[in-house]
Amino acid sequence: MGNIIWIIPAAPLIGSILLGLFGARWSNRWSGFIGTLSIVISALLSVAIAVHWFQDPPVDEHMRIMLWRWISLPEYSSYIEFYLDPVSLIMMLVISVIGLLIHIFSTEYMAGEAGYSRFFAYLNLFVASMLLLVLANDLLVLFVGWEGVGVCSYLLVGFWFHKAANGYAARKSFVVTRIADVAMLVGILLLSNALGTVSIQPMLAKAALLWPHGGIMAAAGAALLLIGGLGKSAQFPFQTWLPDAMAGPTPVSALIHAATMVTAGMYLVIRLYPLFALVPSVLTVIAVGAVITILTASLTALVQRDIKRVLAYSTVAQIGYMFLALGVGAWSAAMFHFLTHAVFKALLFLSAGAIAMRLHHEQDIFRMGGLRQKLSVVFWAFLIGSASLAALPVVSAGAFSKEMILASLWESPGLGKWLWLAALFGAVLTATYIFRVVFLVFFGEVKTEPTGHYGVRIVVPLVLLAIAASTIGWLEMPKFMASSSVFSSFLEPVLGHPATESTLPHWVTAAGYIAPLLGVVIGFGLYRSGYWVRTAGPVGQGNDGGQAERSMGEGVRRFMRAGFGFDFLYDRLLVQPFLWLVKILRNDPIDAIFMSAAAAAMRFHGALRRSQIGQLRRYAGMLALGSMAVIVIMVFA
Amino acid sequence: MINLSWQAPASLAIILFALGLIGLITRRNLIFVILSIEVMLNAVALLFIVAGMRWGHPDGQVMFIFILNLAGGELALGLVLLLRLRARITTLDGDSANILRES
Amino acid sequence: MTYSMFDVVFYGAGAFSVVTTTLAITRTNPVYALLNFVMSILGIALVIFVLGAPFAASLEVIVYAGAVVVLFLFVVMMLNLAHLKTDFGVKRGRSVRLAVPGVLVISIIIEIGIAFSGRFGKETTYHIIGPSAVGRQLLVADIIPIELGSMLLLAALLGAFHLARLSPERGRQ
Amino acid sequence: MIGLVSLIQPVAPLFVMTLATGSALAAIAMRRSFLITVLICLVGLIGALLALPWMAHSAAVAPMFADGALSVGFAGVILLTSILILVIAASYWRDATAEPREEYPLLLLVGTIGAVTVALGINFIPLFIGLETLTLAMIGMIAYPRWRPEALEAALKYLVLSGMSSALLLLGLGLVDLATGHLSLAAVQHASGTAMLLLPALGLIIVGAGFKLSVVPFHIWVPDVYAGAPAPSAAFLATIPKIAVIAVVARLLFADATIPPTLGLAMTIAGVASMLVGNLLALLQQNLKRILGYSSIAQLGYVLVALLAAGALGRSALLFFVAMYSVTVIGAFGVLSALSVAESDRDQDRVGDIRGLFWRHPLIAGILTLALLSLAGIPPALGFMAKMYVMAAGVHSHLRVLIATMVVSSVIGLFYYLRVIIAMTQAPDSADAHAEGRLSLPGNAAIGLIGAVILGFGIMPQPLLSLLKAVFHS
Repeated sequence: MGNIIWIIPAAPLIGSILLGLFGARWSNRWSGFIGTLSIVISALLSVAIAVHWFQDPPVDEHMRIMLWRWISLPEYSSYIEFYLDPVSLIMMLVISVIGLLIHIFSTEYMAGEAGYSRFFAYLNLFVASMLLLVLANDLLVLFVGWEGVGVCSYLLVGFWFHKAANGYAARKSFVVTRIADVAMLVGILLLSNALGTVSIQPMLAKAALLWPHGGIMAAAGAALLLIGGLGKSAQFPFQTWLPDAMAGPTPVSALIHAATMVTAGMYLVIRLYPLFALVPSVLTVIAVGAVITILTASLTALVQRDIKRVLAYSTVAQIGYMFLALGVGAWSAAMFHFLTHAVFKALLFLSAGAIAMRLHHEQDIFRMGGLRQKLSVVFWAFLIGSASLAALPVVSAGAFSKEMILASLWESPGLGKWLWLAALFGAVLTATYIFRVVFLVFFGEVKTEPTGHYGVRIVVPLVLLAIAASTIGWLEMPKFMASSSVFSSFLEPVLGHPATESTLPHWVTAAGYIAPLLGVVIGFGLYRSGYWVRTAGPVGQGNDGGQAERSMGEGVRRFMRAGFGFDFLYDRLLVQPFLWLVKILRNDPIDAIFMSAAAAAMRFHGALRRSQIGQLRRYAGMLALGSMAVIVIMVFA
Repeated sequence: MINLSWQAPASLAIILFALGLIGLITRRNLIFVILSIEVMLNAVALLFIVAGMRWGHPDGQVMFIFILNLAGGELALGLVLLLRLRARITTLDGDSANILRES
Repeated sequence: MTYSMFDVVFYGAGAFSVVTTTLAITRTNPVYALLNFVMSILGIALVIFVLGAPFAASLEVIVYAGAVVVLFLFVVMMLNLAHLKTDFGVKRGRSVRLAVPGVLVISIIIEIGIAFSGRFGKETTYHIIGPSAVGRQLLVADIIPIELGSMLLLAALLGAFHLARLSPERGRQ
Repeated sequence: MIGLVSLIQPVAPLFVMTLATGSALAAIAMRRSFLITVLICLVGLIGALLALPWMAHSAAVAPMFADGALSVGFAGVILLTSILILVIAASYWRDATAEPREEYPLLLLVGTIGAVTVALGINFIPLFIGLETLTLAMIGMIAYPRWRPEALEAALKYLVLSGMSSALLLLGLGLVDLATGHLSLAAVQHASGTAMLLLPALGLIIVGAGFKLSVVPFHIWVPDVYAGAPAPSAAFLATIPKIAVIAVVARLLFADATIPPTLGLAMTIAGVASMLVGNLLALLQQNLKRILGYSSIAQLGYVLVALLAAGALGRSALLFFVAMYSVTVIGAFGVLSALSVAESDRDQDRVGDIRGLFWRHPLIAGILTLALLSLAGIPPALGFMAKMYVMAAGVHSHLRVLIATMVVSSVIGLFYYLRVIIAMTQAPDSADAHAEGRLSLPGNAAIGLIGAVILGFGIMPQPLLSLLKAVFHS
């Protein structure tokens, strides 16, 4: 079974090449067909391999499929080789199956767009690169895929290139991740230099053997790779690119910026977890960074006008949860949250795209409303997705994965309780901001009248994803419910036994379930009191909410009227500090660092350019000066 | 008795070379630029003669002949380029031949 | 220290060629410059002769003074350049720029002068290498480079030939 | 007869090419035919390539020529590169029927003779003659479209500046001769440090080599000359003289285990400056030939890293990088010449000209993309592999400053390579309609082959490595 695995990334690659070469001459129908067919092949093969895996797991729970030798240096060699174990199997399944659904969705969503075949060429190329990334057995091959997805992301974010802003967003996402990638490349070189191999499994074995616990080399390698991962996954301090990347078409946001590419950072850490386990300090950094990410991103999501930006910030925050889990060594919890998140976030993005399709590409939630009856399919899809994102108990998949993370946070020593508290608070916020969107978009009076209708290629992916988003959580349930641990026991050969022994106090579990409900209630309360609308902020200002300055008296009045005390509390506790935060973040201090590096390069460019004046005499003079310099070095140095 | 050492003629060659270099860097007129290159090559040729004198080997003169070879070829190409460029560079001002530059 | 006839000729001819070369590169009129250049070449030829290389000296006269300068003069005549007086191109008051190459060249001379004065004593080895020695070297030991030298000339010839030809259809350019 | 063979065999490739030159001249004298001239030149180049192994097994040794595997290998790379350029050039000039174009392949052939001479020579006499033959032939090639003022200006600039650099180089050689009484490379190698005169002499030789390699601070002519030259000539200019000079430098440096510290210092400074300056200058450039020119400055900086990284690793890194560089650069210029019309006033070398190329000629655009990715060192392309090797060699030799610069400059470089790639995917400027060349079959085949090499060996480099090893370590 394993020896056909190369077809899985190769099929989309071939699809992409065909589309690139002949797409311009093909009809849209044919382009869409080829583009989707290639993913169908990958998805079917992935499922077949997975089924086969369950029936007859390979020896040692992994497969290595070597294709050919890629690099051979005296010190080390690198092979083009695929490595399949439960972790990469799950990643592969998610990428190909969700990728397929999004491709199907796109064939209808992108109809009528210029560059239809180009879109599918890029999207296929992306899937191929992503599959290469997860299947790679070797850090260098992984890096190839890593760069490949980066380039595809760049191309797809800038897909509508005639708008200057899109080009800017594409460039920004590329520059920011690229800076992180350089750190990662340095890390890979460091590891290869120190350990003599970049093949992941031997490398990890060697690292565990040679390096002491908490050693400086391990810390440096892990930290450098982590920077690469943080960049790709849009975690603090690299989070700035993801919201801007929403300039791309919505299916792209669903596939790349929600389900797959942005989780590559998490995958990297999981793949290399024995290395990270060597250095608890790096793990602590991950956890603290994740908390910062979760809280800032969730707060920001709370005041966005643009539905896609809300989802983008929520993606940042949810990946923050995955990193938080990684930070306390709860590898399988992170994986599980990745799985559920991929499903429900793809669902949410596709729903948002479906809404926009019918509302003349309107993305402002304050210009929507009352869509519950008009777009009932999308309403249910979005609601299920939101429930899952908010982690509403029992009915949603997200609840199980988030609960798993919370439990492992509580049980982890040291900072664990504090992390748990922060994560719990984040859960409240999550529910609040997503249900803010739900209420504003689907309830109330109709503000923009929908037009058109949905075809089957829109509805089927939504329905399938919605079913998955509410049921996939049953793979892993807490002991007191059903004692189902299919997921973690599947991953056990790789990641070891999960730390969650059911010794949790009941109130901790209960808190985890109540927090989202509380969030929904807050969201509803503030919706009813009209708080959201009043604090909507100026139109078109993406990350600029919370303009409302309220007097004490008014706050008290609204407290009485709405019957919820949270409004005032919320304003004082969250909005005011948040306004302060927004003021800082508006100027994007982290962004400024990246941009100043670019500006410095430009400065040098300008200065050097002036030397190319075009005059022969001047050139001769410069040549003479250069010769002088060399002679001086030779004679006097 | 001849007591000429090699330092004096070698210095002469270096001085001539330097003069050529000065001409090359300072003159605008392309005729003079090419003339300066000839001066430099000529000076180097002299240096090889001096080397031949010092060591008593004919290699110096062989190199001299090759340098003449080069000087002739380069001169022919340079002058024919000047003829071609004449239409554009009316005063043969090297500074005005700057279509190719960073705009 | 007594100076021989050779020394006198060498220093005289050397000084003469330095002066005439300086004149050649500073004239504004190309014709005068070329005449000075011929003078300088004759001086250098004398120096080469004194240094014991009669063959090279005659080549210097024949090729440089005979061919190179004449070619120059042809072009100057064809371009009718004699009346064009292009100066150094340095505006008055900005002669600082002239100082740059001056400093540069002087420092090159100083550097090489330092190198010259290094560890060498005054040597008075003196060899006369006649035409037959040069000829043997050229045609026996250096036969391959000589053939390659013809390739060098061919390259120049091809280029010059192509560039100088009138364009058949585009007319004169 | 035996005498003749022993005379010819050590320089067999030169002999074959000279023979071809003579035949081509005779053919032109009888009847001007572009096709016949190209074919004769092609036969000459291929014959020379085939003659290389025969030469390598020669019992006799020509007095001023090397027979080491390194030189033979570099000569092979030069010949292969020349063959590719000849095919591309033939397709470029194919339609320029109003002008005599038979001299162009001849100039290319003569230039290659010069380059092979440089690669094989161990004495300053052939080195110098070869270098100057190459230079004069290149001046003819640059100015060949004499109806373009840019080409003439570029040729003039190159003539004057290379004349100056040759004079400086000759001064250095003269000083070596004066100091040691020998004109062989060995004189420099073994006498270094014994005579004061040799230090400035060595410096001047570095100037001469640096000019041909176009490393900072001798890079100043590169963009102007590349931009003015027709695309095939620019391809020649960017590869052949550089490979030839690298061959000489490599022979000098690899012969001894250690590099003299002053030389190392000069090369390190030049390398760091080249990488940074080349990449920074290209940032906002709108002319593709200038971009490639600046890029070549940076690439030569990487070559210096490989040259400085001593040992077997550095050696194979250098060979790999040079092979990658020449293939890639020819690919890029080949695409430009395929798109250009020789008789027009300029080549299709603006970024605006290739806007939307992906939708007009996807294959050509794909190859240009591959070439640019290769220059940028992005994975699927051969350039990534080559850069990897150079970096590994550098890390191995503890060239920290150079490696750090390499990393930083790679990031800067990415920006402009990607800018060009993006331009190819954008909608074309409709206002700027222009004549685009028709593509010829042999030209396309050559470019296609290059594309296949860049991608194929990028993914599966083992065969190329084995080939290089077989050639150079035999």
